[in-house]
Amino acid sequence: MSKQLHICFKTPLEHFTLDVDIKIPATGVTVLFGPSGCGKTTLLRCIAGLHKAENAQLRINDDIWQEPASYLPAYMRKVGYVFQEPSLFPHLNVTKNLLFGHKRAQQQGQLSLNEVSQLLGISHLLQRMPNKLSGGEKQRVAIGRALLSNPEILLMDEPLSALDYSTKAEIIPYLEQLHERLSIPIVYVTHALSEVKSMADYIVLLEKGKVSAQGPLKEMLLDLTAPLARFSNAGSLIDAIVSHYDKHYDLTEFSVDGGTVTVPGNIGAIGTRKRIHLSANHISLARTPANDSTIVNILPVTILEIDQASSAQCNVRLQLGQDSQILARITRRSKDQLALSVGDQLYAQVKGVSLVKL
Amino acid sequence: MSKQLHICFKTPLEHFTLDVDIKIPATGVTVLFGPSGCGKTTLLRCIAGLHKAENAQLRINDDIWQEPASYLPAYMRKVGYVFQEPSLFPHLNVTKNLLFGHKRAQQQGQLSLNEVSQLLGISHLLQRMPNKLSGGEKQRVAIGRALLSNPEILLMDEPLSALDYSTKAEIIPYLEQLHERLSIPIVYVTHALSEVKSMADYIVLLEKGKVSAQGPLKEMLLDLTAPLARFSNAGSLIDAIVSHYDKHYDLTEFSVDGGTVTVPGNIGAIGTRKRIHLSANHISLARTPANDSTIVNILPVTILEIDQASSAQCNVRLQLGQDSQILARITRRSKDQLALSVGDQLYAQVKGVSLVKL
Amino acid sequence: MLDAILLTLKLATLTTIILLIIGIPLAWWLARSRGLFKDTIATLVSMPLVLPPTVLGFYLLITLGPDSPLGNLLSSLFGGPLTFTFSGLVIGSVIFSLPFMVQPLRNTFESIGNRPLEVAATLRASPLDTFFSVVLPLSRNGLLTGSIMSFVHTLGEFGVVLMIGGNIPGETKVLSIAIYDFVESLEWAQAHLIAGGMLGFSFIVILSMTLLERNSRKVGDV
Amino acid sequence: MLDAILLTLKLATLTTIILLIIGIPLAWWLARSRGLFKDTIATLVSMPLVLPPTVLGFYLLITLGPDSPLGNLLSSLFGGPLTFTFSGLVIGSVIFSLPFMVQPLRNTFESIGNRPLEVAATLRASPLDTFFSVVLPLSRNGLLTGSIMSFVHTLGEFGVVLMIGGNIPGETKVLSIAIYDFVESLEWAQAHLIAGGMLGFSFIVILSMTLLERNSRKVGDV
Amino acid sequence: RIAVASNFTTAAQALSTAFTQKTKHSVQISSGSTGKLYIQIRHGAPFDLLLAADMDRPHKLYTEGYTNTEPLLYATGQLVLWSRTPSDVIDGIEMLSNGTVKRLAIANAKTAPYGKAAQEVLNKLTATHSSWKLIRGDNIAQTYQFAASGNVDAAFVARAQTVLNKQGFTWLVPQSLYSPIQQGAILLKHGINNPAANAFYRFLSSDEAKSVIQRYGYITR
Ligand SMILES: Nc1ncnc2c1ncn2[C@@H]1O[C@H](COP(=O)(O)OP(=O)(O)OP(=O)(O)O)[C@@H](O)[C@H]1O
Ligand SMILES: Nc1ncnc2c1ncn2[C@@H]1O[C@H](COP(=O)(O)OP(=O)(O)OP(=O)(O)O)[C@@H](O)[C@H]1O
Ligand SMILES: [Mg+2]
Ligand SMILES: [Mg+2]
Repeated sequence: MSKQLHICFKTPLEHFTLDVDIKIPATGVTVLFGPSGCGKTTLLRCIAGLHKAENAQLRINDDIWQEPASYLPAYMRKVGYVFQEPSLFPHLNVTKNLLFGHKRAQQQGQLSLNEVSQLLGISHLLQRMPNKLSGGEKQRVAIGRALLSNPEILLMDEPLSALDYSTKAEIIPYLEQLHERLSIPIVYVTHALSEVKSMADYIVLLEKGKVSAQGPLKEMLLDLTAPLARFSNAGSLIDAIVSHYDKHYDLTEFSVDGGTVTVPGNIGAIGTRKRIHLSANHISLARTPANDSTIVNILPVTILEIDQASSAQCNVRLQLGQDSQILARITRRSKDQLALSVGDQLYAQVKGVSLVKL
Repeated sequence: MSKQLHICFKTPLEHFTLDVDIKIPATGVTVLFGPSGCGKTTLLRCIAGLHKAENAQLRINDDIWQEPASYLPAYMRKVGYVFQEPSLFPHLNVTKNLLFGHKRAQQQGQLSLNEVSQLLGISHLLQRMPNKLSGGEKQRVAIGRALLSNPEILLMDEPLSALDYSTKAEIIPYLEQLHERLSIPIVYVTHALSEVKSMADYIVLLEKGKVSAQGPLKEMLLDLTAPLARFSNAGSLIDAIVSHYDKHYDLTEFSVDGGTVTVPGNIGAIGTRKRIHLSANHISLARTPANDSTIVNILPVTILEIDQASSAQCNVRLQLGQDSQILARITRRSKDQLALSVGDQLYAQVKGVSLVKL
Repeated sequence: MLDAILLTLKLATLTTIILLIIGIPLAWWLARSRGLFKDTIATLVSMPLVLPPTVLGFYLLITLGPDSPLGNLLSSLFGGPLTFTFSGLVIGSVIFSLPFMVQPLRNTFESIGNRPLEVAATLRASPLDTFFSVVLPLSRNGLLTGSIMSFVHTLGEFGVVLMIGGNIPGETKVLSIAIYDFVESLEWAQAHLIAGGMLGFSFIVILSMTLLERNSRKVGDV
Repeated sequence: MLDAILLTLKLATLTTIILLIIGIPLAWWLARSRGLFKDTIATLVSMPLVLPPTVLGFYLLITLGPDSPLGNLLSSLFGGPLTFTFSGLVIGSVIFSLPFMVQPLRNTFESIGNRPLEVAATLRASPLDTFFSVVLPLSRNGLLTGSIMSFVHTLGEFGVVLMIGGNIPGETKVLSIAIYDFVESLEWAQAHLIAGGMLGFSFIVILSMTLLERNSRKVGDV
Repeated sequence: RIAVASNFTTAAQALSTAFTQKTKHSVQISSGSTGKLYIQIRHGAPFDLLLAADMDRPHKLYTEGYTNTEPLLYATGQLVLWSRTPSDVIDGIEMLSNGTVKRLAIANAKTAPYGKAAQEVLNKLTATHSSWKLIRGDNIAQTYQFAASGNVDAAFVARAQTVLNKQGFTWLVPQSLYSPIQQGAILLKHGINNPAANAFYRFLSSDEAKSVIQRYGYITR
């Protein structure tokens, strides 16, 4: 009971009512996902205490932040909030913006100005005023400011949408580690599936103010009836342990439940645990393993379930090894041509492998 | 000479100088691409006349908008500008915001309020004030407002970054069509590679204020030394014509140079011309075509060039049919195992097919 | 008495209108330009406040009088001297209340920032168009404050008015002078009456203007 | 004369400081709250402008004088009547100049909007902390305008001052009264001198305050 | 502390200089319109002595108990018609009727004694009064300013204001045309125990004081 966030808010919006009552894990990243205007920002504002919902219950671990009868004002809630629009203080330069919350934190956090600004690539901007920054630079400063305020929970409203690919690629792993190092929960709003799959531990899908689905990412991905599996870039996660590094070809071999998967680059020492995302679109199924192709990863699987995702395509849930499951998306025609049915033993040829957080 | 935009600006920024001198086609979408803070927004502002660069030359087709000696003020330049931050007029409701530029356009454009607001999914918001809109809603109104001002050139600064996947998926094709229907050029800033490949005709890569590479998307994608091919989601484009629609399986067959490609869904009437993006990561090469697998698209190809993209991976440029080229990314080990070399005839097994604009 | 009331209202209204006409462009210029020159002008605008009204009136009397070239010029333009006429009163009030109109307007204009102007320019609104369709609507606050302060200040002003007006019933004898006269001549009951009336009237006018403005405005924070 | 100069500066400075202390919280409250009550108070704040200064002074005299309960109360608090003392002058000036401080401040406060306050709250700044570290720095414009207008207005004010101060050299005879006296007693050369001095001095003070503020401010549009 | 009606300020200063030389008592002069001074005294102004511009208000103060002594008539003002531009005309009545005066200033008849007197003069002259426009100054000083700055052609002012200024045209209005402008002084309760105030009060009736007062254009008894 204690290591949980209980988030319950009911508040009328313009066209519908935000009505959320969820319990999410108090560790890891919870991604809030949903169409534009569905109430994500409003929910974050409720949690931060910026929007006062009448009917509310908010518990962060054992602390009660809000109940119908009591209300902890925003400034006493230890949140780090990254707003959707860059919201730097125009009268303070970058350093002072960054330190604004830092100075006011009761205990000093584990992060230093130096570390954060280096990571976010804003060290050369420290003396600038906000009106001399580009959009992405502002957003990075805002992220740094929230991190430095030593929060107990991090609320991030599309923090990376203004950032370019490589900056994102640098910041995401850092954010991933962050919640481990600081062991604080992160509630993260994003539209980018790439951010979902690389960061999320837990997913909450919001639609018109209501929670339409929620659960751990791994389960949500495999639930063929849940909305995630219908997305064009559906996929699945499997646990993996580094088993070998081929120095010559710079390839790391992972042992996964039921086989091995090879990934470019030197990922980590042998024995390192990782999580791998397999994109459903990029898995093909074959009755025999191809051996004259460049497909590196071929895994023996068994069909568990076939679900028609659209009139043209099927999602196929596959058993991998003992305890793992993966998702493949194939055309209905291929299914018929290969006469696939539940229980068939096949080879999954995997092209779309990406490493994600543990 | 006439159907070209000549964009030449030199203006000092905080840490470097924006120094751009490019000629881009006067039709189609030019994507400005580059890391945060490299000067993209500043360049758009120069084009719109919001930032006065001293050393400048700006010709839109035959019109001279700016020269060292003459300067057309911003309000006389027929641009539609979508700002990076939502910038609605706070004192006007959505309808009046949308019509602000519409009313002031000398000639009425071909777009109507109704059409635009329906497409952008903001019809239910028309009477609202901007402060009652979510981030994504604001941005959609801003896009609509720019479209309705009947511009001769559309400047869009990360217009879609605040939007969710499905809204994006609706708006992108519309934007794609738009420049055809209105036959106006679009200069588009984005960090999202998915937007690049689905929208761009021409790409300009900016780095610290300088153009590091530029060219038509198709060529840029295939140029193994150019930065685009190094991105993790590099790919290539081929032209395709709808040749058959399989009603039973809801699959559309395209004939492409050197083979056929099948895509889910009913794409268009037979004979419709489309462009297809093949993701390099999701193409595997095989010496023999697999026939017991769910891989639908298999194309005969010849190796033209092999370039080592990283210590683990190679980019392989392939000849397809008579005149087309595609890109595949494989591990170096696979290359060695299959002993691939230039001139080899292979089968490209394609999983990652996506339709993009013509 | 009715004379004086009407005259006062006419003076205050006219002064406010003229101040809007002069003050808006002046404040806009002050808000948008930079440099020592503009700071100098900005400072000059507050100067009418420094001198006691009677003294200001005295100098106006000299400036508008027959001894000064300006006075002569205006005199020939208006077909007669301006001192001791309603027109003269208006000029004095306008000068005296100028800072009350310009300062709030300027602050509001400055707080609008560049972005709305840039947006308007990209939507083909000329600077003038932008000013009327964007800047002024976004400046309701400052316009209201400036108008109320100018109006009220003109109501209550009497030093200048007394000096260059000459207390001519029906032409330059406004309420503030009337009430002053009553106080000085110890007719306090009358004074209380007018004072109460002025206060009540202004209170109602200002409050209803404020409420009207609030109602018609649906703009919140951006 | 030096007496009068020092007295005037003391009065204007003290009035401005007191007005800042009273005006800032009042303006903040007016800017942040809603409803009829606040609109009523907002309107009341402009009321001191409606009455001619002498008349306002007259009522202050009555209110603070020995005939009124308030006057008696204050009299016992301050150990003597407030009328015809410097303290009385300060009270009068504060009341009279209140609108000049409150109105610009309120406008500036309103133009800040909610967002900076929300951001500050999420960064653990208490409302008070936010007020000092965010709101006030963002309101420099309004603070400057309010202070300049109050200061200058107090310099130039004389109706109220004359009435409740009683023109006592060294205690309540400020420059504005001195110059008024000179004008009235036909010593115009003297009057010109003081008027010129006051104008010059205020001009320099205001201009340098403005320049200082501009320089220390690097904030542009957000 | 002496409260002095504005029109008498200059004379009062001369008086106080003389007084100080004689008695070594120092004098503080606060000037204001008689009406204002009256209000202030009623509301506790710390004045010891009032030199008013009329007899009414000193009398009022006396009947209202702000003083124990009857008002002392210390000076009688003289009304003059003054114009900045010298004129060939000697007689003011003629000047007023021959059309050269288009704007005529008088002090406020309601609050200023000289205004009241001027009004009386004008009333008596109704027969001849013609085309001028009447401008009212708030007090006698303002009225003089109107004329001195050339904004009016002529003004009824105090003789005290013109004695120091020999320029222009001055016509001493015959006493018969207006009731005397008697200025009263009273020793206020506040000053009863102040020796300096008492001394000054007595000094007012001395010949020395009278000659000073006369020098400033007043008649003394
Ligand atoms: N007003 C300004 N004055 C001076 N320098 C500025 C100003 N605005 C931005 N800069 C600097 O100029 C550079 C380019 O800014 P610009 O806004 O064009 O970047 P951008 O490419 O749009 O970045 P982003 O993707 O983060 O929006 C940045 O280094 C920025 O810090
Ligand atoms: N201040 C407000 N008052 C009333 N309704 C509002 C307000 N702000 C937003 N809304 C409405 O509430 C709904 C939810 O808004 P919210 O900002 O939470 O959406 P969101 O999920 O964050 O969307 P986006 O992805 O576009 O940012 C929207 O329909 C919006 O129009
Ligand atoms: Mg949002
Ligand atoms: Mg930018």
